[in-house]
Amino acid sequence: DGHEGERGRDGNVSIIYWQAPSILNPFLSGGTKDVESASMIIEPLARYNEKGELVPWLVEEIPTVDNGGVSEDLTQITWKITPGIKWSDGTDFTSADVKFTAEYCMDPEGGCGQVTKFEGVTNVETPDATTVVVTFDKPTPNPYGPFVGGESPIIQAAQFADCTGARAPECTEENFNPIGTGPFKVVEFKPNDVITMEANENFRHEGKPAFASVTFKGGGDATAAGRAVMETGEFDYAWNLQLAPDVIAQMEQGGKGTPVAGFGPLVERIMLNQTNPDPALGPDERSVIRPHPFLGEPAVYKAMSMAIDRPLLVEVGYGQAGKVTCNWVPAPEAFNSTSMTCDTQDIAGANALLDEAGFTDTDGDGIREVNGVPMKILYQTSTNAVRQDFQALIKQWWSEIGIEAELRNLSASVFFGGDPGSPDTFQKFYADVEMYANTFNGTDPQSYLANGLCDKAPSPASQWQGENISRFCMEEYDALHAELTQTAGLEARAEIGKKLNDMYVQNGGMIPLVHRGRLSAHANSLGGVILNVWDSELWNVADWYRIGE
Amino acid sequence: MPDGPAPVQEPVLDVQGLQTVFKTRGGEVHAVNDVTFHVKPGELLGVVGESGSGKSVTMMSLIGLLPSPPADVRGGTVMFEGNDLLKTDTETLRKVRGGRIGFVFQDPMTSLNPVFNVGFQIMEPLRKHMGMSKSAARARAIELLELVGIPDAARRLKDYPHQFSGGMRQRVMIAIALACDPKVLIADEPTTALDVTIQAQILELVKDLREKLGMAIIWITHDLGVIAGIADRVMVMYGGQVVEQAPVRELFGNPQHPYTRALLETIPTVRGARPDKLNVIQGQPPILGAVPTACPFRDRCAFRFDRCDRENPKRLPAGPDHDAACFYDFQTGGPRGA
Amino acid sequence: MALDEQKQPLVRVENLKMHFPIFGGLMRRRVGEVKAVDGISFDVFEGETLGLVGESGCGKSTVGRSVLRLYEVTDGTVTIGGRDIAHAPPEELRQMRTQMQMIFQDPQASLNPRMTVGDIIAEPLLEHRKMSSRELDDAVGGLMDRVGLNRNFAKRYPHEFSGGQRQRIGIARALALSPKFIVCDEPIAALDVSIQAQVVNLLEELQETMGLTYLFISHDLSMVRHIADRVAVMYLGRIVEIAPRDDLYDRPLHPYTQALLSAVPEPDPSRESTTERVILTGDVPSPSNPPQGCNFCTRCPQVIDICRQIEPEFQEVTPGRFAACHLLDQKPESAAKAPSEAT
Amino acid sequence: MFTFTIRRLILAVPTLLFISLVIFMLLQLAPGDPMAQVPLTVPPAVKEQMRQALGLGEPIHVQYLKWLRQFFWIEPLNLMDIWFGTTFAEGELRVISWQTRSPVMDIVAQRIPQTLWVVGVAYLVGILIALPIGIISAYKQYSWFDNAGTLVTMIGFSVPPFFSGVLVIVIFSVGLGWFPSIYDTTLVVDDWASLKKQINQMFLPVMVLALQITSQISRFMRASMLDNLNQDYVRTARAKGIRERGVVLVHVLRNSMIPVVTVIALGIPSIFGGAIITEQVFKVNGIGQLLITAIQANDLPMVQTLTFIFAVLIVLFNLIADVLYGVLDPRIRYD
Amino acid sequence: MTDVTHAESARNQWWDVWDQFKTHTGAMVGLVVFVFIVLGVYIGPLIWTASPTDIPPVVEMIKTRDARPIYTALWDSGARVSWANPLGTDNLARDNLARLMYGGRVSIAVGLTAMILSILIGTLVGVLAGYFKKLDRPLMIATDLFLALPLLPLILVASLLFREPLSAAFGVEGGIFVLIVVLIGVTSWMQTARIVRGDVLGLKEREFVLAARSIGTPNRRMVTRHILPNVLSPIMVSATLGIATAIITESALSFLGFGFPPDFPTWGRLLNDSVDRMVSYPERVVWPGTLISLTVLAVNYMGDGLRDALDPRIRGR
Ligand SMILES: Nc1ncnc2c1ncn2[C@@H]1O[C@H](COP(=O)(O)OP(=O)(O)OP(=O)(O)O)[C@@H](O)[C@H]1O
Ligand SMILES: Nc1ncnc2c1ncn2[C@@H]1O[C@H](COP(=O)(O)OP(=O)(O)OP(=O)(O)O)[C@@H](O)[C@H]1O
Ligand SMILES: [Mg+2]
Ligand SMILES: [Mg+2]
Ligand code: NI
Repeated sequence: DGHEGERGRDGNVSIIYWQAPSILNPFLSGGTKDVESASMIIEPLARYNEKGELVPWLVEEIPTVDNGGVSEDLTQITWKITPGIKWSDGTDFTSADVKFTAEYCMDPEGGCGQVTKFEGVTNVETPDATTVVVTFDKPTPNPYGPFVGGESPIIQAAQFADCTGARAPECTEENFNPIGTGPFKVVEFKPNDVITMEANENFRHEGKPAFASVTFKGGGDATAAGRAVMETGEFDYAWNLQLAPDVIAQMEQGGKGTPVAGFGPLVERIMLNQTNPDPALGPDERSVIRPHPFLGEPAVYKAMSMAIDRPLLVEVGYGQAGKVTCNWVPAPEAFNSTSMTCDTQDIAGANALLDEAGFTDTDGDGIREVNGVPMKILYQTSTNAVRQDFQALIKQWWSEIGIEAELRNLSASVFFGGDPGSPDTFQKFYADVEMYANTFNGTDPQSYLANGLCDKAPSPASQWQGENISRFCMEEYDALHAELTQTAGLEARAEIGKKLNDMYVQNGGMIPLVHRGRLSAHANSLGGVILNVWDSELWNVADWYRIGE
Repeated sequence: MPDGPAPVQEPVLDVQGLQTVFKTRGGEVHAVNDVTFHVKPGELLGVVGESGSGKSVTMMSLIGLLPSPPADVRGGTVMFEGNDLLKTDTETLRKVRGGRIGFVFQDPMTSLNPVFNVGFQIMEPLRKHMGMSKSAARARAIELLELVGIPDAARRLKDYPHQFSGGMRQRVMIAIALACDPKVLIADEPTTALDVTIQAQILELVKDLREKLGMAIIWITHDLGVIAGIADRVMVMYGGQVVEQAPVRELFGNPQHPYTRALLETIPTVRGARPDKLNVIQGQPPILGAVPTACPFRDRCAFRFDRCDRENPKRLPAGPDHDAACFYDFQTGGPRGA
Repeated sequence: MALDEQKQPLVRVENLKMHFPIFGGLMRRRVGEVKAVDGISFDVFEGETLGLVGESGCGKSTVGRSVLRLYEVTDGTVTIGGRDIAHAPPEELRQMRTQMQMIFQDPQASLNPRMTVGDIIAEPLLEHRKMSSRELDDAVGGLMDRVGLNRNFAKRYPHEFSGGQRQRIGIARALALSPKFIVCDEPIAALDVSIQAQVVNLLEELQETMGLTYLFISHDLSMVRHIADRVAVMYLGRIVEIAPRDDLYDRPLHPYTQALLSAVPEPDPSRESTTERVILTGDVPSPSNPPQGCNFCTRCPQVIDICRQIEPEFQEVTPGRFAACHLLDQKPESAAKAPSEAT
Repeated sequence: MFTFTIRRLILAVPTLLFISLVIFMLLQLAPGDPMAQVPLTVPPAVKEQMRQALGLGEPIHVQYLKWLRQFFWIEPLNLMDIWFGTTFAEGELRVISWQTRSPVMDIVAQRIPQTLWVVGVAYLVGILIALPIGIISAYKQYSWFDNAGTLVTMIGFSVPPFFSGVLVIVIFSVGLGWFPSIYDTTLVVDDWASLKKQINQMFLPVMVLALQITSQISRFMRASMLDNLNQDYVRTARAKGIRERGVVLVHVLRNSMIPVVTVIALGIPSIFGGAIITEQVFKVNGIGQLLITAIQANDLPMVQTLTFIFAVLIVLFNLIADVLYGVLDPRIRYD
Repeated sequence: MTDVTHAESARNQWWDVWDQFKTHTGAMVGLVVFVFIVLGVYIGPLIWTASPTDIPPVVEMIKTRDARPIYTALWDSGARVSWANPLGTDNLARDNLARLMYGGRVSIAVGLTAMILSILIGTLVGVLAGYFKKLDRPLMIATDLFLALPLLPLILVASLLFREPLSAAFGVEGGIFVLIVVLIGVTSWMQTARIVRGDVLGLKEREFVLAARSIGTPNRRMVTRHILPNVLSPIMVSATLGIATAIITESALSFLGFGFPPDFPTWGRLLNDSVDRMVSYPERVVWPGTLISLTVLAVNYMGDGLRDALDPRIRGR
């Protein structure tokens, strides 16, 4: 792009996220809003670019077996930090900070939200100020979990020294104002409202960032965010505009901004609860004990999937930003399984399947019964016009196969809030089925596929943390996944990955619906935006600049 | 004080053929019909009549106090200081109100503004009409309160109406009406809401003031006793019309309209003979739906003719400065003028 | 005592007190009381009309209501027909209500605007008599005839009637249970002069035909003179004088009575100018804070020192005439004469 | 008057305590054990500390007392610390939001300015528009002005702000580009330019809110004026020869304002309460938005605190309204 | 008595009220509009039988979705309109007219029942407090308390708390209906109670109540015969205002996500859901918005008229 000049030359850039960040320490929150807002301030050692490739960030190069950065037995990775990097307070960025970050997150009392990133890590060592050696407990073909990607940035040891373990949540000042190496630093953080940032004068790249300050506004709804960028031009960047295609098209006519879409592994899916969410069970047993009264039945979940007209969903909800998919992992291409097709709706087939399996409507009310209990399900999702349309459509189709759905929609900030206190989070899953989209950072789905492991199921014991939302549990799956963790070589890994994908979907873990592109919008005057679906969207905010003038 | 033949004097207020109509949902109400009267300087004109006979409406029509709509003053002239009050511009009329003609209303409890102190309310017309300074107005207000017999006037200026008794509020009302030395004072049943002992105080006060200030007074009441005590001349109203008009002694001694007669007969007294049975005016007052084409009193009248049904009697002379709107002549015992 | 021998007292009121509490201060405690009625006694004889006069706020209505126990009296007894009203238990009281009725001042306010005239008159019958609806209709019709209302109007509403007619409705309601005793609380005050006479005549006529006993409350001294047999004069919660009508009007004993009578305007200009008036100064004191000694001492033209200290006793001055004034104690023989000179 | 005020103040204390109890109990009713609502990422030791502070496990009245202590003792002390640099509240556990892990009061303090700017100004504007409308409507009852006023106020009353808000955004922000659609809470007003900007960004939310407020208050004003226009003292004032303007604006207005002023005073707490929907639509992120997000995130300490602050304000302004009533109306000088 | 006189004099008070009401143009227009709307939403679905929630099969859906109202053909000949959907369809091809009618059913039902509940509570409290001295203080303190409780937060909290138990007891929609109605009812009776109490206190001093007491009418009949009919007009006025408030409150709750489930149309939700497409499909906001406003307006004007009609002073004229 060749936009050069001194740091801060382009004044202010304003970003709107319709979910407001409530904390700037991604280790204490799992929310994308918090992770992405923090990614402008604190950075990982390496991250993924828009193509899903790993790129060095605070290091010289990506360690691999070839360049000797990864040990032959796949149990050790050595990061070489670029010398001369400074924290925004002017102190040196050293390997000690990296080590501290690992300790901070791995502290059992700290309640770290990204603890999965550090899975298998036994030891972090710092032979010198620029070298970090991470040792895993077993061969790890994909050792790029810790310190890679927006979810695992490095925090400053000096700042957080007193905030480890139990004291982590108490450090309001630190959590609201972390010192980082990123292009910006916090001026003021108003939780759930707005973050004001200014350029980090100690940023390692000359002449970057182009903007002197950032206004990061949170709250509201996707429509308003899209409108503010594309129609009124008040904001420069709006995140994740999950809006119907006709609404986006209408906004685009405003002429002030452009929507950008990118396809990552993001899949809109329906998760099927493998546990019993009956409220009568009480908060500690609910969605913990297995099995679900009927969702575990192959005939049931297969029929539910067959009843869905995915092309129609794509057309109604996403248009260009969506594709039909039957897979959990639709990207990267190598991992996209082709064993299943689900392009056509088959209500009759679904009905036949259910009849055959003996789930019939015994009392003539149009709803099938299982052991005398009608097949009624609670179908929840976040509040969002497209999702509500999906809900209405799918409810209709399911009713045609004799399954009644009760719809419920929850504010996105609650649903994805990750607050273990709320009964309405997607993790608690106090419903029979729930619909949302999920994705993973990077191009390797290993840890993403780990979301299907038995021991990843959220429960009171795990403090409702864990990504196995549908509480899927299958020995074979666990075994195959273990094999994946041992396997190197892309082809072999892709083979296993596809198998895992098929296993999960075919055994009723989820009903994939739409392979979604991430759709964000930026102002026409904002240059340098490269939509990255594999990492934080704001990954290259240091390169953004103002066009024209 | 009633006295002998009055010297020929120009009336201060001369009302001719006044006509006032209310437009209501149920149709028009002809509250005042062709009312003609006058007052001379220093004279006290008493107005009596039963409730709804149009006394208040007549007086309020004079100075444009009736809300319009629904009221509509249809006709007549009201000559005051060379102007026809019904035709002048609002600014002149406004100056006349409160400045040249004072008004005292029936209910002293509600006629004063509850949220302003009495001083403000007395001083208001003084400052508006006479352009007095604040201190001059204050001095005058104290003087006025003393004039109407409120002790400790200076201190009481700061009091609010609810801190006064009914009698005292009525005195305050009179003080307000007198503030700008009006030529005419119209008092609409100023003592009806008061007790007899208080009424006696007020009547005494008015007699006093009249001697001191020498203005013309129109005094509305339905208590003939009050009229007898203070009026020079009396006008009797019935059904929106003036039915009889005479000097006070003449009226009481020689009433020429059957309604006046009946009224005088019905009222019991505390002194003198006590009849066994009260005389009664049978029937109800008329409904004022249209301009009457017949005598409004005919349904209740003991001296009714055929003619009463056909024609509304005009006021005809019935003695010196005495006229009555009745076809029956009590002196001759036959039709008047026939 | 001539009257006493012929007639029995139907109503006997002894030392009746009605104090309304006043609340105030930081905790809304009872800080005082309005002594609306402060220890009065009188009898009403069968078939007579006792007039009760006085200025506004002196407690006339309160007396009337207390006598019928529409208020819970503070102290004293009220017996009607030998039965104690003031302390009767609720059910007994309900029975006794048939004996005594009330006619109210404001004919508009005393009729429920949402009930038909027929229903209003029928209400006492419904409460106390078991009647079929046909009987009820007839009874209501009869009552309406009796008070001179067209019985065809039974289905109309009060606002469709004139003031005098409304008062007749109130009277019909009071008569429904054929009571012996009726309290008339200023029944004519709200009516026009020409209508007043109609109502008063009706009341008199009913008294004759039905043998009713009235307590007739009014501040119109001339009407009371017309209708009452005996008259009680109240001032600030106390009765200052009770006397047979003619005695009272011709020779008032109490200075207040004298002033009151002289304040009544005379509807005769020839006599008016000759009348010498006693004009009272000042206002009635507040009943929550009555003056020490005689209640009237603050306005009395003939006040003497003792009046300001000692409360005069209410006593029989001449047979059948009661009054409470220190002047009468001092010169009992001339007391009856002195006022007549003032007239 | 003075004793009245004192008495009302004294009476307000038990009322407030009772209200706080009601709020406390209501939130305690929330499903499950309140400690189960504490994020489980909060480590056990901290949880134990919170448990101590809340008195959980103890009888409910002890819990309540502890809450009272936190709210009425520690928080004010903290405020003093901030103002005077003292250290009274050091080491005491403040009321901590479960969502942001920071003291509730700090966040509330952060939100109050923007709430006051927008909702407060809207209230003022609403009143300033409403009063003349009410006065003229009443004075010219059933005139075209009155009818039009009635129509507009009724529409203002009946159109939900989530519709009117978006409508004005579409018209004025998108269509005409006159005003921003998103409120900038970081704007610091320190010179004319920023003031202009502030006014500019306030315009739409203030307009939407003021429409609602105007609707209500002008109705009250009209009714009150109508009541008073028929009073006898108005006739007296006219008979005194006062100009119509004087009659209406001095005599009638003062009397009519008595009930309206109390209505206005009673509405003031709602300013602090924020206007939840309007704040959402324009992203004002004031108290209302704070409350709604707290409720959504089950942030009990935040909800408890906010609700109770509202209750205090409501009781306070009730009291002020009563006292005002007495001040304005000489007939009701309580004593 | 004869039948003739019966006929002549059998003038029911309600006829007078009606006569007076008829003279109030605004109120009459309001009544007509309200009746029209109510009939439309309750009888309408019997005539216009399209389903508000059913989505047609795929092919058809694609064809029929996002249809414009018939009348757009007047100025835009290219508009996709169809007599099968006179008001057009939404983006899932559901019939707008049917959705409006069903939405109206719920909104009006919520408005009416919440209003009735609030009036019942308000009147009961008001009458008891006004009539029985002993109950006055405690009841008024309770009323003040309710006034002092911040309502919207409480409604939100309560709907969070009781949603599930109620859903279990009354079914999903039933449960939420009960919840919303009860919440609105329980939090909006205070004004009525205050007004009624004030009126009752005044009435108690009126002489006709005294007259009834002197007759020996017991308290129960005193209240039903003399007190209640006379506080009817303020109650009626509160009632009409109450419907409006309830409809609006429901829509606000829907907006905040605490109302009915997303597929259950109410006017408030229809309006809210269509705000995104306000520019392309203005009819989808205009219709529900207009209907809410019209209903509220109509009800308010009716309230105005009723107040006049029930006031004997005005009616007497
Ligand atoms: N605003 C009005 N609308 C309709 N009719 C009215 C209005 N004001 C007065 N009237 C009618 O005008 C007539 C005369 O009323 P007015 O007040 O003059 O009587 P009045 O003689 O003063 O009676 P009172 O002795 O009761 O004061 C009455 O029949 C009354 O009904
Ligand atoms: N319920 C009450 N509570 C407190 N004070 C009362 C009550 N009823 C009457 N009073 C007071 O008692 C006194 C006597 O009142 P009452 O109504 O008996 O006077 P009245 O002689 O009938 O007057 P009026 O001629 O005006 O009807 C008055 O000072 C009044 O203020
Ligand atoms: Mg009059
Ligand atoms: Mg009385
Ligand atoms: Ni018959």
